[in-house]
Amino acid sequence: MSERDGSYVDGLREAVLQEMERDPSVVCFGLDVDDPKAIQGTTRGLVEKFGQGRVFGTPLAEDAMTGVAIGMALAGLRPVHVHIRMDFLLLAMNQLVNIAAKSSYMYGGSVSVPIVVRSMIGKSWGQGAQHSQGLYSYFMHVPGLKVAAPTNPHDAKGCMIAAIRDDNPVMMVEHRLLYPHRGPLPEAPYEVRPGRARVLAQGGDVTLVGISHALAECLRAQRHLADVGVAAEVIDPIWLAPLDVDGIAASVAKTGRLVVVDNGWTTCGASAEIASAVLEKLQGQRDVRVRRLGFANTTCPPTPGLEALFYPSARTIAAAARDLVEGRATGWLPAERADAVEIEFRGPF
Amino acid sequence: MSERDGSYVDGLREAVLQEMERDPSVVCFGLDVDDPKAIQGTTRGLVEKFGQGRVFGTPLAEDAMTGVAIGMALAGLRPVHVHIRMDFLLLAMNQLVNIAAKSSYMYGGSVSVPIVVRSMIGKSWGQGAQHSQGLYSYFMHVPGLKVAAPTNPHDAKGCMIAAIRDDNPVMMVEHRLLYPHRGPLPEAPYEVRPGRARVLAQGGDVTLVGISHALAECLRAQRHLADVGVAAEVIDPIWLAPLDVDGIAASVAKTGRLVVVDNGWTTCGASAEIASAVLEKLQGQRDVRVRRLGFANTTCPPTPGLEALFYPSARTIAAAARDLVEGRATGWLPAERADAVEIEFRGPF
Amino acid sequence: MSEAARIYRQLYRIRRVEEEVARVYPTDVIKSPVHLSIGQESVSVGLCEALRPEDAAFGTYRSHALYLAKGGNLRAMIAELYGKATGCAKGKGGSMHLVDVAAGMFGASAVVGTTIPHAVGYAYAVKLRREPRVVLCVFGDGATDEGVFYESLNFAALKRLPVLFACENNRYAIHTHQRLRQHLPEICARAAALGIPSERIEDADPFAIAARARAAADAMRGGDAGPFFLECMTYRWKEHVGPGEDYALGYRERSEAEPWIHGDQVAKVAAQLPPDERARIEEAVEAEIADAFAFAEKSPFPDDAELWTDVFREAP
Amino acid sequence: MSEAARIYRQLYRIRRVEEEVARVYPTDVIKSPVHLSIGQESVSVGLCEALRPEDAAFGTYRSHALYLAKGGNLRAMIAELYGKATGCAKGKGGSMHLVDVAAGMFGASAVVGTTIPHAVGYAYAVKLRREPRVVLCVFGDGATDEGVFYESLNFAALKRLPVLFACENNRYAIHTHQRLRQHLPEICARAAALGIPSERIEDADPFAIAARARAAADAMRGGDAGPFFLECMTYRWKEHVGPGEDYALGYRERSEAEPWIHGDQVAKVAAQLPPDERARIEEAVEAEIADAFAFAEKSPFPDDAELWTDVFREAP
Ligand SMILES: Cc1ncc(C[n+]2csc(CCOP(=O)(O)OP(=O)(O)O)c2C)c(N)n1
Ligand SMILES: Cc1ncc(C[n+]2csc(CCOP(=O)(O)OP(=O)(O)O)c2C)c(N)n1
Ligand SMILES: [Mg+2]
Ligand SMILES: [Mg+2]
Repeated sequence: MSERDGSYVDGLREAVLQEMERDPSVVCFGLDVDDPKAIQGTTRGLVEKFGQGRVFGTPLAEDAMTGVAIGMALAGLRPVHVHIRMDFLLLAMNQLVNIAAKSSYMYGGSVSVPIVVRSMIGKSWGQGAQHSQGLYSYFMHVPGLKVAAPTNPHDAKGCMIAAIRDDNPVMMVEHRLLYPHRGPLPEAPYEVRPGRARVLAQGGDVTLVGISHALAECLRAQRHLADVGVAAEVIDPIWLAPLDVDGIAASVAKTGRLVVVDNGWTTCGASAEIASAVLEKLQGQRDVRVRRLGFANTTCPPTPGLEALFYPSARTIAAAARDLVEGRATGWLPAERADAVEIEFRGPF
Repeated sequence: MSERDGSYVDGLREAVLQEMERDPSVVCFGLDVDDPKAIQGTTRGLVEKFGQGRVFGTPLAEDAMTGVAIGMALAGLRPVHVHIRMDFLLLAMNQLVNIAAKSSYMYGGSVSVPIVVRSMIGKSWGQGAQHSQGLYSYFMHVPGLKVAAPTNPHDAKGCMIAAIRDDNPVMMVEHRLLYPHRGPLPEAPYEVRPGRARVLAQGGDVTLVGISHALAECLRAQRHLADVGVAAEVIDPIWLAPLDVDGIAASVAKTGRLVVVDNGWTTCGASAEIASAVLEKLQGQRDVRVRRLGFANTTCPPTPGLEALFYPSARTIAAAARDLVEGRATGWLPAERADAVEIEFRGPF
Repeated sequence: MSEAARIYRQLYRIRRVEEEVARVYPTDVIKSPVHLSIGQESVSVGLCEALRPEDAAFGTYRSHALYLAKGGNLRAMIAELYGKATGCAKGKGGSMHLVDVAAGMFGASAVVGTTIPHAVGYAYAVKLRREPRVVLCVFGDGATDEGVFYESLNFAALKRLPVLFACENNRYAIHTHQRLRQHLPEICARAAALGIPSERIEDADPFAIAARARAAADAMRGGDAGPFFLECMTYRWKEHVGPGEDYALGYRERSEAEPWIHGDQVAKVAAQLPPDERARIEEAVEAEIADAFAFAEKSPFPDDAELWTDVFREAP
Repeated sequence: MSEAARIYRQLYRIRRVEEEVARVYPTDVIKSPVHLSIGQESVSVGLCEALRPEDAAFGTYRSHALYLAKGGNLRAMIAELYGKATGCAKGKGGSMHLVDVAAGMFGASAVVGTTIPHAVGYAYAVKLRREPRVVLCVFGDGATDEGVFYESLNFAALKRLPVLFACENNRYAIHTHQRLRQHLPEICARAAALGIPSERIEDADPFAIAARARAAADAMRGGDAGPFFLECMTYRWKEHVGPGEDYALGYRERSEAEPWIHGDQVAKVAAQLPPDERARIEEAVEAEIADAFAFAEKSPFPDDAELWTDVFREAP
């Protein structure tokens, strides 16, 4: 039986569609979910199928609408709340951190808040200061929230289904540049639950952990590294909270070298957590060398040259990994290769 | 000349008072700054001295009032915006992260946003889920914000003056339990600027870094450790952003062991950052053992027994440090000692 | 029971529970902040008189009155204040986070304004499922400063949701008077501008509140009438947080309180009842309260392991 | 210059600048999102006609018109869109973050509603220093859904601040009509309920807008008159973001646009001028625009080192 192919967009859409068919308590809303662009197609067809009661656009009110989602959940619904930019979640932090994350605990287990919050990270085409942030470390920081950052169509669908079925608040981190990516996409519903990172390429010299879209860069970096005889193991954590520290540590126990590539800032970021958790775990067992890569420690500039410098790329990741392996600044930077360039995103948005 | 003594509250109040005298562009506002309790006395007397134009209470509107502070700063004022709980800053994240942190950069250096945001962390007396959080790692994460967490009256005053004079947004992290602490407090204005951590006790066996009120626990832990022959070096980072990684690393280069004790959660927290930054810096030079301590990875419970377990204490810090030094689980937990107990906080609040 | 008897029982019970809380507080058996409703009881009582058991209510950190009026378990409330394992939140919530799902008493939050959208979301679910229920959303005048208040009302109005918004206006947010926070102190006009019919009740009369609330609730049950907004003027007799009085602080005069104390609704309703009926009610309530405090007193504190439970709802 | 000539010059200049932006956009010289004001120019032009150079203005990601009307530098704007080092934000802001401090054009932000409190804070400073200046605060109808809008207006009303709030109501937030976001589409009533006098202008006539704005601004200058709220109805001709049209998307009909296109204020004001005066204005503007695009074209991109500057304002 040949596997079906589909895009990341297809995975997200199908997950919500199938869960809404299965479970009448699932509802989906957010700014523009029902507009002609349907969140880049990820909510296409839902309103036609399930009606305006279960699928609806909202006023601009990130704070209250997050609270509305929580109230729905308290009443037994399973809301999927969609945001076109993760940056806008900064308006919803009070509801997410002070309420959603804490309700189960502070009400002594008598309630649960099964909400799913989808949000997109933008990159390239001059998204600029306020349309480019990967702020998921904020959600990892707080006990009571789960965080998924799937990197391929299969996991987009599986994580979304797992998120909807989870009895706890789950943040779905979706990188806009992954949306057109295609890959195997099984038709029948399935869950990709938290707990297990995935090894995507095996190698004994260095472990590359790539978060969200940074994983795609790590996979390209792995090919650059192979060209110079460095064997990189590439790991996709898939879920950031709970995080599979053991899985990552097992790889690092083998390679002794860890490069964490994040799609956000490094200071107090996911890369700081992964690096320190792995080092705490392996200390006394294995001498480990580590490198964190992420956004430049600046605001994201829209002008193309600076924007390119702002992000780690396959080439800068490969260079950093090789330096770590050789234990010195080699000065090497791989040449561009035609088969390792991201499909360019072209505007207006 | 004998040094003057004063409390942490005195330090905060005097700093704002002296700066307001010196510079007519300094204003101070926030919920309840002008009420009879005057933010535990830290804003006492300001409105009488400087009038209601420069000192005023506000409506409950954390989001807008943060934006108002930014607008004032754009017009040349230097606002000090006060919050009685850091937890409420979750309502102000959009203005802090999307605007205050980014304005200088995204307007190409043509503006600056010299605001100071004061907020308090609560602890004990059943403050519970939403009145206990130390969320400063959120501010450390984002380029463009500075973060101070002074732990004694001298630094409370000096950091506050430095913050007000700084041309950038500065977050002042103030732990409620530190407010009654007394110590040397020079009368003439002075600045405690970012850049230099302070070594408070010297020792060669282990480095204890304590953040905010956790520093007080580390100082007590150091005495417990001395009782069993373990010499701890205790470091106060004072400023969390920018962070003096070199200063901390210099100590760890000597001791080879680092315990970071935070007043917040560890996942993606300040302790993750300090641990990984120090390890990155010392790798290849020195084998380092590390331990992070912070809030239990749960929501803060108000019931006294669980609340006590939620926080690291002098005794649990000492135990963890000794285990790290001995490289094994010793099972040791020091006995309570009368000279190493925090002054108890009694309610209502 | 007559309406007056029912209302009196509620008023007296809440007043006496809080007086007991205030009485024991200095002994430190309650080691967490308490925000008393003494003086404000008639608002929650009047509102809940209009509700059915299956209706839901959302409140604030000052929700002892609402919790009890809505039918929350008294033993579990006192045990919660004492931080005991038998508390309504197992000691993990405290006075500011009272909950009793069986009684329809949801979320009370310490962050001002935060439960307003919860009530709206709950009402969305109720309407989607065409249930003939309503949701009561109680908050203070301070909450009407916050942006989330407007966003929530706007959405409730847009979707014609069955929410009874009730602002308990005691004129103060901590020590700051409404006039220092709002240029026009017309909260009803704010609701009206968003498309929500509104009305103010000046004297905290529980019968008037009940009547207005019942009419509004019954009109919106199961239909498209949409939300209603009630502003109930009232007065807090005690300090903002804690068991004492605070007239000495200087932010308000005792003379401002006096009309409210003279017009005390507990006493007023008491006077409407025959003395023997009143005595029977009071006796039963006193026994219940004594039992609840004794229950809390002798209940165990949570085990240490409880620190780690309930962070996540585990899969069944 | 007559008022008509002044207004026409502004209208024509903004229209033509944006048409040029739309024309070059498909060549990818501008590699970032652009939100055009074509069709809405008269609102910013009318408002700014009421301002003095020393007054301040705050806008949104859709602020090409406001920036130019307020006197922002054209060369620096086009260079900014091109991502050049000579841009008004050195290429670090882009079209959504136009700034020209010398012209009093502050903060334009990509997050809806966020600059509203900045205008209020700026006005607080102006009032504290007793300066005879006013602050213009421009935002869309979508922003009036957001909580920060209410919080900001409440504070401006409370402190009687010299802010002229101006809602550019084009009826849409991206593709969502106001009626799908607000039960009552009476934005002026919302401002009025907070204590801010308000007025709606239906036809985007720049002379009417200027007259009303000038009266309001002059009344509040240096005094205690407090804020004023203007709702200016208008219409966006192009897609929400980008250079094209979007009637084919299906969320609106071209027929809805037609009255606005027929009543185009640029053409209307043009018709009021003698042909030779009009020609002189147009010629001068065309030369200026050609110069600005040439300037942007030949300006250098920022050096790599610029990535790291301006994160913090360094001490002098
Ligand atoms: C968002 C937020 N800001 C500030 C506070 C601090 N605070 C606690 S209670 C309170 C007063 C609220 O007043 P109101 O809503 O009128 O309720 P009342 O206490 O009068 O019942 C304030 C400002 C808070 N808890 N949450
Ligand atoms: C807080 C926030 N939520 C959502 C968005 C996405 N968004 C960008 S523009 C826009 C529409 C805003 O409409 P309006 O305020 O009427 O301005 P207009 O585009 O019509 O000029 C939305 C929803 C955003 N930028 N910020
Ligand atoms: Mg009140
Ligand atoms: Mg609009």
